[in-house]
Amino acid sequence: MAHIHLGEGSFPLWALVLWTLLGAGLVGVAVYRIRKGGIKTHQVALAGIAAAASFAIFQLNIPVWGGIHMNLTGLVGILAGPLLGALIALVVNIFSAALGHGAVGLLGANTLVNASEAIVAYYAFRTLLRLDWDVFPAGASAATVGLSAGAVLMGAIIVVSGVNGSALPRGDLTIAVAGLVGLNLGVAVIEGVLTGFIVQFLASVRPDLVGLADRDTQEEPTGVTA
Amino acid sequence: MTTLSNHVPDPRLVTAFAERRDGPLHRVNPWTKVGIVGALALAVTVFDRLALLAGLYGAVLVVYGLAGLPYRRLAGWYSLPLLFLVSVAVPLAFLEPGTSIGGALPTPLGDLSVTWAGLVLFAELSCRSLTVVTFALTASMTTKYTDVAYVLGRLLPRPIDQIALLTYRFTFVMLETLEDLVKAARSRGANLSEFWSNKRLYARILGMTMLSAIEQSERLVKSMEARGYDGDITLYGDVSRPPFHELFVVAGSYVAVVGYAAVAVYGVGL
Amino acid sequence: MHDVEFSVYPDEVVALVGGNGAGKSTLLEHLNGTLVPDDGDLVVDGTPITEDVRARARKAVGFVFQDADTQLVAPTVLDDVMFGLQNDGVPADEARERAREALATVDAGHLEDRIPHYLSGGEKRLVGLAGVLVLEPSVVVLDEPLAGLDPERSQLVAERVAKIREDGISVVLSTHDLEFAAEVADRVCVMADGNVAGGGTPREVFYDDALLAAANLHPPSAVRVAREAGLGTTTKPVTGTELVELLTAATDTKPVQTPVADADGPT
Amino acid sequence: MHDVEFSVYPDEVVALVGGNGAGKSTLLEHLNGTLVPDDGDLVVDGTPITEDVRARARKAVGFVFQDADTQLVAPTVLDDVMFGLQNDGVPADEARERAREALATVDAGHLEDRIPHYLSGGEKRLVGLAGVLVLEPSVVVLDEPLAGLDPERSQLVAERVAKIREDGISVVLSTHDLEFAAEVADRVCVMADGNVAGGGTPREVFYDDALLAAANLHPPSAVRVAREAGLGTTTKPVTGTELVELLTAATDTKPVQTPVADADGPT
Ligand SMILES: Nc1ncnc2c1ncn2[C@@H]1O[C@H](COP(=O)(O)OP(=O)(O)OP(=O)(O)O)[C@@H](O)[C@H]1O
Ligand SMILES: Nc1ncnc2c1ncn2[C@@H]1O[C@H](COP(=O)(O)OP(=O)(O)OP(=O)(O)O)[C@@H](O)[C@H]1O
Ligand SMILES: [Mg+2]
Ligand SMILES: [Mg+2]
Repeated sequence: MAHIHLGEGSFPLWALVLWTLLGAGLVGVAVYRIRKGGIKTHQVALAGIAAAASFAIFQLNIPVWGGIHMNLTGLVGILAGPLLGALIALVVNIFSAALGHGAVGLLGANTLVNASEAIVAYYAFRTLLRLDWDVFPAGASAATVGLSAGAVLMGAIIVVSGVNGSALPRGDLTIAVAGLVGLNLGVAVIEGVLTGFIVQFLASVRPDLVGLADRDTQEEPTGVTA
Repeated sequence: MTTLSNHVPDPRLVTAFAERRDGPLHRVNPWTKVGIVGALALAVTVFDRLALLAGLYGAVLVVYGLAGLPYRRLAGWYSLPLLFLVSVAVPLAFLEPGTSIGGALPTPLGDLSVTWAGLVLFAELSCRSLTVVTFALTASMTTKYTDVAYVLGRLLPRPIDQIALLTYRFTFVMLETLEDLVKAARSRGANLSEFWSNKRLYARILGMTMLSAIEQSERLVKSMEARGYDGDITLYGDVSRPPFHELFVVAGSYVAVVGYAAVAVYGVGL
Repeated sequence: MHDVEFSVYPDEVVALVGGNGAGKSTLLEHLNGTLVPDDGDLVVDGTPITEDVRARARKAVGFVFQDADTQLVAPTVLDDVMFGLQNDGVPADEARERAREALATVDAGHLEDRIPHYLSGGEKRLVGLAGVLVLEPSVVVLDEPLAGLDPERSQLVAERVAKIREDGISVVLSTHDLEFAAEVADRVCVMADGNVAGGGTPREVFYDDALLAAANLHPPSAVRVAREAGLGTTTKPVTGTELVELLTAATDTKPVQTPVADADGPT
Repeated sequence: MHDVEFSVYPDEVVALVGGNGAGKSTLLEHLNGTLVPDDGDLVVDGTPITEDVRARARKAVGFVFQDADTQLVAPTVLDDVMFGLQNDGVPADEARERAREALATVDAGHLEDRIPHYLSGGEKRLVGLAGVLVLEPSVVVLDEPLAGLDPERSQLVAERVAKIREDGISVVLSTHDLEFAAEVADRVCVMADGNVAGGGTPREVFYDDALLAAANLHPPSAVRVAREAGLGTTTKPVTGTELVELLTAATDTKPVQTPVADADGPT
């Protein structure tokens, strides 16, 4: 069990092209906005090492339902912001594909899914904090919402693309995909709870990382420009 | 190594195969391998017959073995890609229209049965996914660390290349941090085999990993700026252009895939 | 790592010394059962450590890792010291009581409510030590206990090690600091290239040039000074204190210089 | 940190000593311009370091950080050493040439093609040093250059420091190892509580009890031995070598024991 990646060759060629273009578009926007601000060393360093941590964490087996693996994409979004979050999603997917648990042709689609998780989690977290939520519920809910958004987007990508070689009508495919989305939603809740605890832990040790420090003494949080 | 999962290839093990072993695939130019990965991803997308897909998968498996890589490990590493197949293709195997195999399974939704078409679809999707997974692993396990870094540096636009290079460098550091944290907790009697009663401990271990990542990135900034970093880790290492016969193979494979697709799948007349 | 024979007797301090990458940390981690040997047996307290007794080995052996930061996982120092007890199912009140005692043993009672992340390197190490002592292990393993510590804090750790030993707990530690090894250890074990190259009392080891050379080590300075000054062929001093004793003995009949007002030794 | 006055003269080695958290790393980072003082001026080579000349300060000052792992950013050792040159816009061929030379200076030429991750702690530190030397700075700053190194590798670093100084580059380093400071430094600067508590030559500082006590430091063992044995009130040895010279002088007229075959000093 794991946070599921779309598998290689599942979609027809036109879908592969479509998702690659959309993924490239999203990454392109992130890159453009980061370049426009002048690439800051701290952004590059944070994104590089956070992606490494996310990738390393994927190696840990979490003993639920016989073992799940997670990238903590929601957490990465909350910590790194939407722009770097999108780039981290791409980089983690590149390394995942190289090690066989992702897909090469569907890099675009998988990046769209993970980037949406990071982006939605980031904005949900900011919004909830502004509504004066506590750190744990805000982190847990934001990550769950983000990951759920990703799960739904993944389901939508499958339904829109249609499975390669399947004659099944889209309506029936939706039913089949609902199971997958359901599983991912389950993982989203677990990962969300875990993210909540992690955010709580980080807030107790380094409140500045989750944007809780006194704002005058802090630099503009990394990547929070979008 | 026993600390972490055996369902996910450990980058340290993968690198060790690339650095310490020497097989026929180790001597193939990295760009050639990148080219073949692309051709395979395209092939599994456009090929439409089980026999063809199974043949391709079989060929890749043979190459994996010829490269001197261990089949034993592959089974564990397949579990994640198979998860997608099981969660998508199994329901399809039931729903796919066609002649059913054996009896029907009565459910509240109506009778369910696996159809021939569904079974073939499952097999096709498995071959599609595992072909590329296996070859990606073959390529990773036979390409030296520095060559991987160089290829990443060349393929990706700024600043993604910079991020990817740092990720590659620090994945190893972060893995060790995570592993040390797990070991330290276990050595004090933590029972990590149950998640729900240990969720806070998991959160702290993963939180410390993230925190250590962030604090390292803060030190890294200082160290990079101290050496005048201006957004550019250029690699002077060089991966030469593939030799002619390898270029020929790569070009040939693209021609074959595109040709087959054009003629057999999309019915372009000649 | 192959064919390593390594035993620890009750109430002794064993120091593992050796160059970077000699395999000290690897050997220590085997003691803890967090690593299983590929081949060969580990024996702790007379019991071979196999898969099923590994959990027992973990309890009998307390481990303080080289990197103090990866050792501390709880939100406060007190929680962290209680961590192992809670894993054992000790009730909270008793656990808190015992944790406080353990912190007091390492002179870190005042840190109780601090956040581990903000402690200094030396403090982190002391708290890690308390978290292990509280479990009442029969052996305590310390990987590089002095790494990054200033002399004051190193001294504190050396004193704690002596105290732990007095309490009847064996200590196995690895170190690059041979003066420290000479000072605290009953037995020194020299590692080179993943193997135990030799061992014995500090006196035997630190005067064994061939062995030290094989492990890329230099004798501690007291030994160098004693030798180069042509002293210590019979007494063989290994610590600064012993050297001073020898020197005072050597020089007391012939004061070479005016007596020093603030020196402790007789002149 | 307030009111710190700190200057480095050409061709000298300055050692910053002080307990954990005394502010050594913080002061060193100011030298490099990676930290901007809240208040006050930094002067390097006679130029006050303000925001706009910080880039220059970074070039004039080469920095090797306490944490060797974060110093190495490129995929191979050679790429890493070339990293700074390439940021300066030096063409690839020239950069490669100079990087090779710099690696040779620290005796690490054989590591050229290695992956930083697989280097030992000592090797990482040497490569970090090469990456800084290649930029031909006028001052090299080393934060805890001996942290985690075995005696053999520490010796190597000490030799490199001496060599760098001979090449006309000033060195500022922080260390917990006072014997090392005594051995390599021309001047010692004692820090306590974020301030410079005092300084002077090793001989002045290591015999100044009040100053050392204020900084929670103990004098190096050569000093302790010399004093406790009642020697060294006039010569004041600070290193083992000096102590040995003094001892041989003190004991040469009266061999206390049978001569030792392998001792170097005359008996
Ligand atoms: N995870 C690992 N993968 C591969 N090699 C390793 C790993 N851990 C240790 N080694 C190697 O095993 C050898 C022994 O390492 P170990 O950490 O035990 O040395 P050490 O004596 O503790 O050194 P130090 O004094 O630097 O801590 C080294 O050559 C090291 O490179
Ligand atoms: N990022 C930080 N946030 C808050 N306090 C810090 C930070 N970095 C350092 N300090 C504090 O500043 C003081 C000086 O720290 P510094 O790292 O300069 O000490 P040091 O002399 O280098 O110690 P060590 O010998 O342990 O390396 C310490 O009290 C430390 O706790
Ligand atoms: Mg070690
Ligand atoms: Mg410091």
